[in-house]
Amino acid sequence: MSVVDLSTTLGNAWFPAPTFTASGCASSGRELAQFFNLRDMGGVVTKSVMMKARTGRPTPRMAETPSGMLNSIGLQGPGIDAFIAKDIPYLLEQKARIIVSIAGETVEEYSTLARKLRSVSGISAIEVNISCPNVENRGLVFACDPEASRRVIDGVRRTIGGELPIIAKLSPDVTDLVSIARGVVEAGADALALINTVLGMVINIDTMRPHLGGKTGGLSGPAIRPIAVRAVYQVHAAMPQIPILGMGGISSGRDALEMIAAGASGVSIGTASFGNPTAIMTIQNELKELLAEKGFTSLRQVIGYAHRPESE
Amino acid sequence: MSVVDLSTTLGNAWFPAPTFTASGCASSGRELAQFFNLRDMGGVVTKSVMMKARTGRPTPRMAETPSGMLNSIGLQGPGIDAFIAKDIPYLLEQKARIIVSIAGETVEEYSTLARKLRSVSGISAIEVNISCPNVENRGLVFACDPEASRRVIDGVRRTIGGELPIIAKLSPDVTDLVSIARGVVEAGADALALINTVLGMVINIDTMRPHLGGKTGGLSGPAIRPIAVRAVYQVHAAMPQIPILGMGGISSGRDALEMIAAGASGVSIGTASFGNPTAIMTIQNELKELLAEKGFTSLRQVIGYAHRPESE
Amino acid sequence: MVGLIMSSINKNAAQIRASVVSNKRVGQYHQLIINIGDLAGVCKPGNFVAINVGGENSRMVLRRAFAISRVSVSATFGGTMELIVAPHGQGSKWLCQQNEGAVLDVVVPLGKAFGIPTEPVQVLLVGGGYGSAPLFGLAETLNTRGCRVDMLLGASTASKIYAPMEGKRAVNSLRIYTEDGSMGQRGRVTEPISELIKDLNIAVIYSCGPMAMLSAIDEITRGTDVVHQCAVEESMACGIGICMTCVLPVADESGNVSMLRSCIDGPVMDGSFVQWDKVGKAL
Amino acid sequence: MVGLIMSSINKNAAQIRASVVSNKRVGQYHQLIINIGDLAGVCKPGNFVAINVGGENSRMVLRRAFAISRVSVSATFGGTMELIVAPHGQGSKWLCQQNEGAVLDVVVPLGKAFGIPTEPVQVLLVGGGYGSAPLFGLAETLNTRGCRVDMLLGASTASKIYAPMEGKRAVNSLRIYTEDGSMGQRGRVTEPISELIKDLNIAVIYSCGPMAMLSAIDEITRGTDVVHQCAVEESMACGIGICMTCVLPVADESGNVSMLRSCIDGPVMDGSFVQWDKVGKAL
Ligand SMILES: Cc1cc2nc3c(=O)[nH]c(=O)nc-3n(C[C@H](O)[C@H](O)[C@H](O)COP(=O)(O)OP(=O)(O)OC[C@H]3O[C@@H](n4cnc5c(N)ncnc54)[C@H](O)[C@@H]3O)c2cc1C
Ligand SMILES: Cc1cc2nc3c(=O)[nH]c(=O)nc-3n(C[C@H](O)[C@H](O)[C@H](O)COP(=O)(O)OP(=O)(O)OC[C@H]3O[C@@H](n4cnc5c(N)ncnc54)[C@H](O)[C@@H]3O)c2cc1C
Ligand SMILES: Cc1cc2nc3c(=O)[nH]c(=O)nc-3n(C[C@H](O)[C@H](O)[C@H](O)COP(=O)(O)O)c2cc1C
Ligand SMILES: Cc1cc2nc3c(=O)[nH]c(=O)nc-3n(C[C@H](O)[C@H](O)[C@H](O)COP(=O)(O)O)c2cc1C
Ligand code: FES
Ligand code: FES
Repeated sequence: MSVVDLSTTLGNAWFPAPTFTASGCASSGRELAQFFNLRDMGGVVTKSVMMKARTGRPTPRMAETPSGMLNSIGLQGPGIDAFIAKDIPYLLEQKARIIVSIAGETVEEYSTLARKLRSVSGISAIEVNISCPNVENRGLVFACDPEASRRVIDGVRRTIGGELPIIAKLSPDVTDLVSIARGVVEAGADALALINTVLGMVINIDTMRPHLGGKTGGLSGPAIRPIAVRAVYQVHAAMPQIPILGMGGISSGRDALEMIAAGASGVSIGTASFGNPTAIMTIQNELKELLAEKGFTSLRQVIGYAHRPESE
Repeated sequence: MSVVDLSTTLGNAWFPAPTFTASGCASSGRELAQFFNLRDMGGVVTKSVMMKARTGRPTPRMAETPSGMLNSIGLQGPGIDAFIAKDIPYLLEQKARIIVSIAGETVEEYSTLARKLRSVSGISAIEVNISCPNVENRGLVFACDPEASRRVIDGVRRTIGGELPIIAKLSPDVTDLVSIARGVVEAGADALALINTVLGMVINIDTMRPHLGGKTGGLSGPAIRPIAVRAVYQVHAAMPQIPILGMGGISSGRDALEMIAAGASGVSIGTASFGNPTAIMTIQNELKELLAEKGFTSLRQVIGYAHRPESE
Repeated sequence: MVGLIMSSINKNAAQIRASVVSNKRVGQYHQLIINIGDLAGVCKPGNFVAINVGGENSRMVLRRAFAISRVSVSATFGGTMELIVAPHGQGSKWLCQQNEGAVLDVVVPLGKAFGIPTEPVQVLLVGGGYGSAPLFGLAETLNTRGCRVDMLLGASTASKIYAPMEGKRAVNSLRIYTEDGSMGQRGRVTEPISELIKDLNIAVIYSCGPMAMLSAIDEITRGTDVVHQCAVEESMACGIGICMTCVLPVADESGNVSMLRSCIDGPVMDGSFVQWDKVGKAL
Repeated sequence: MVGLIMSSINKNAAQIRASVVSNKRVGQYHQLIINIGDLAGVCKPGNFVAINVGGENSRMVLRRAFAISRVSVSATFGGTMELIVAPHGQGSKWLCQQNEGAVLDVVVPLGKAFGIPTEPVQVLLVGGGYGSAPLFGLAETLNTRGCRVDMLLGASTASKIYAPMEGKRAVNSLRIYTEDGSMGQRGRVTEPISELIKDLNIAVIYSCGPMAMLSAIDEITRGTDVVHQCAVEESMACGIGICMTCVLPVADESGNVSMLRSCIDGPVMDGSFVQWDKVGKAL
């Protein structure tokens, strides 16, 4: 087999492979390390961390759906200080590349999180999860509000300085994804993460009530892949120079290639890891083989390939 | 088995059962009549008809996706005059109850379609498919634009008079579905149809280009059911008095009950009929059995049941 | 031009549970014999079936279409049909794994059958890959009508030629073409057609195979008196005429082109009406 | 309180392809014997496995968890494990249809095992429905430690009582309760516990079954010196600690309650730390 260069970049961060965990789908990394070496993939995107420890939503927190699942975890986590103290050192020890995902309830909280991370060394990038309710604006999700999205990213950019790449993670539950993407890029995002889960609900036919403790939940898995591919394609068409971390239902090398051809520079894998602890490594290997079969020598050659005219 | 009253109403239109074809998923009705009597289900929702005959989008027009499919038909059809001359008489002859779906490219076109239908007798209701590009506003889909949505429904309401129920069919691809729903209800819609397909894309890994001739397509089938249930639940919570025709991935009696408990007064079945020509009748029978098993004597008892407090 | 008897569509179609009688590998294909009882009696050459794939918990929501290769009625199994299936993607691979006794959900028979000449004429059958499957059953029917049947089969390589021994009895001559020369002559199955039309005084060509092959045959027959009955293969979501995904641009007698459903206005179509250059384009 | 040896988690877990050795109906359950080779040697009572369901084209994306009922090493099959599966929804029904020779994708062994007493004491095992499955293997282990093991099993009806003949050898006494009185005594399995604790001088209760049963046992042991080792069952999306769906409110030594993952900080937990009244509520 010919050698394929799988390396990629997101902003000024370089990764030897384009495969990442999806935020919230790898906990602190320790649990997956039981099944493979964390340093063998592109990198770990950590669970979105908030200022304070959170216990999250009541159970049940999940429902399986056709080719997908709903979750309503509610950002359970230890809070930024414990995270920096415990999780970062572990990941560094494993020689994993780290993208830290942050989440806040106010514009200010995002900036504060960024300030805490500024002095932590060994982080490759920050993913800003703006699919959170904005407590200052009737709980309206930041990512659904162009102005609030911008302000969050602007605040993080100012705090963090010019070094660390900022990846803004957007929600697909919006009328005009491209305009939200443009807004956060103007506000200083170096890259975009697409897509977060799609809002859904399952009603339990036994109780005749919403199944999840949190009533609604986020839909993920192969069911949403066509929505994710469309989102990545649309945004890459509008801003081909902005790197995208694509995700949503990727569970094979074929799926990863589809997302990359749509315009992603890297892919995150979430739900697939629940069904298969070694999914990320399998996907990485399959992707490499597929590229080789098709005669490509580097990943870069296929990023956004689907946008080329038919004749090429 | 005890007798269960399956009858339901959408505005002032009465139906003996809550099961309908989904627009665009039963052609003119003739093709399904090969497999069961059209009068045995709630009613036929016809393919969205436009003013003029249309040839639709180039092929390939479909791609199968995990637990779903994409389509890009592009509203191929014979135009309103041929439709009134040929399809309506056939359906009346079959004693099917008819909901006519209309689609336009301008606010004016919707009104003109309504005018043509006003004098046609034997129609139970009009479904207004506003998930179409508005040629007067950069092709922005009506259903994604609160103001345009209102204006379409307002025009149809004025033209059609007060008799025939108007069902406004909305797209889930919006930031704030409830506000769009409120707008069309204020403008005169008697009922709502939720949800139209979700915008998606599949990239063909052989050609490395978008698979569909129309590039993007509409995602339907079980994959989107949690999105549809959430949409119906949200809108019913906001406007419990407005009847909803629920759809999106319904393929069993269990699925239909889920949608009805979320707040739907009736259900449309689309993609399931492609996999199973008798799906609608099977779903209707399963629903009846489920209701009987649970001790309900009428469908009306379960509409919106999931909104009741746990204690009831 | 010769007159053809056309059958009306889907009048006999039914959705049944049908069990697999046998599953045999033939070259790169699987030959599946499926018990369909009395429905075997109403299947005509050119009809197809639509089968649910993947079982109960399948993520595949759409049926797959397969041409009926042959039907027969035997004392042991009652009415059966034969399918020739290429293990291509996930649905066909699943089907190729179904063994004796497996029960399938089948809608059968579907679509327009091949038109049969009203008088005994010389006909040429052209098959590409598994497209040859329905041609052997057709050959038998044509034979009983007194037609002289010659056949051309083509594929990329030998293992993709499907030409069962019994089937050959109904044909007067059979020539095989492979692109790699591993069986029969090296080349494309369409190469000899022009000459054969003249030499054998062909009145009707029946074809089944890739769209490119059908379109190449149309180019050859265009402007001649030869009738071209081709079985097209477009992606089908429903197979029964309700989804409009399977359309092809087809002209009517007065030249107006419309998008016809290949499942219900086909799969057999008159090749001269199909607008081959407009396939896959917006009209 | 008695001391317990706790095992550390998932150190030995591996993802393997494992074949079904046998599948037998036992009352309303299926007893599945699955070949897991050398991994059988590292499975402890209370561990569970996570299995892919539905096959290659499955629309079910999540694994299903099953308690390991017993492991054994035989000359013919190497290491095997036994599962007791209730055909409940689509995933478990699929599993119950897998026969000898079927190959499963299994992650094994997972989770925290039952803590084993450091000294020979009197213990009571309480099982509800298929929850009895892991208790027989546990009974054997406890026996070898010199513990006296008594057992209570309960279910709604006789066919939901799982109590294999061989299993009973390891227990000193076995009492069965069914709600409809179709086997053993009519009533709930929790009814005699208070008395037994006193009469038999029980040091540890091991329980596995519905959450309502576990919580009822906690109420009985609360304030006593009896240790309650219970195997909880929460919906699990991943089974390996990466999704946070399977959490339960559990207090630590100083009374701080946090949401612990029952897959990795369980399924076996100390019942007195679980905040039963807060399960399913926001903290
Ligand atoms: C009228 C008709 C007759 C056919 N007869 C045969 C036959 O006799 N033997 C045989 O092996 N196959 C036949 N096919 C093709 C067959 O229906 C399947 O499309 C093919 O087996 C690939 O499906 P898959 O699930 O393996 O692939 P997948 O890639 O999983 O298919 C995904 C979807 O794309 C569609 N699709 C993929 N390839 C094709 C294609 N070439 N043509 C149309 N749709 C496609 C599938 O139907 C399916 O809906 C026929 C198709 C039609 C329309
Ligand atoms: C640690 C643990 C041990 C278990 N041991 C056994 C066992 O020994 N024997 C046995 O028959 N079952 C056991 N179960 C339950 C089993 O994992 C499945 O949940 C159950 O078989 C239902 O799955 P299904 O696919 O049939 O139902 P579905 O309704 O299709 O399940 C849909 C989803 O809901 C989850 N779910 C449904 N019911 C339950 C439940 N009662 N508890 C947890 N999750 C649920 C499923 O895991 C699945 O993800 C255990 C569960 C856990 C967490
Ligand atoms: C259980 C679960 C927890 C998640 N938690 C987070 C989170 O903390 N932060 C975040 O940005 N996204 C979170 N997500 C979304 C994923 O990162 C990802 O965007 C989404 O699941 C789509 O990818 P997938 O289909 O591969 O899972 C979560 C998803 C799941 C399923
Ligand atoms: C092939 C196809 C064609 C459709 N055409 C129309 C249409 O003409 N008008 C319309 O309002 N909706 C149309 N829809 C959307 C359906 O009516 C329905 O809203 C959607 O498919 C979700 O339901 P389902 O999952 O049961 O298919 C179409 C859907 C499909 C799959
Ligand atoms: S396949 Fe649906 S109309 Fe032809
Ligand atoms: S099941 Fe995923 S963390 Fe426990």
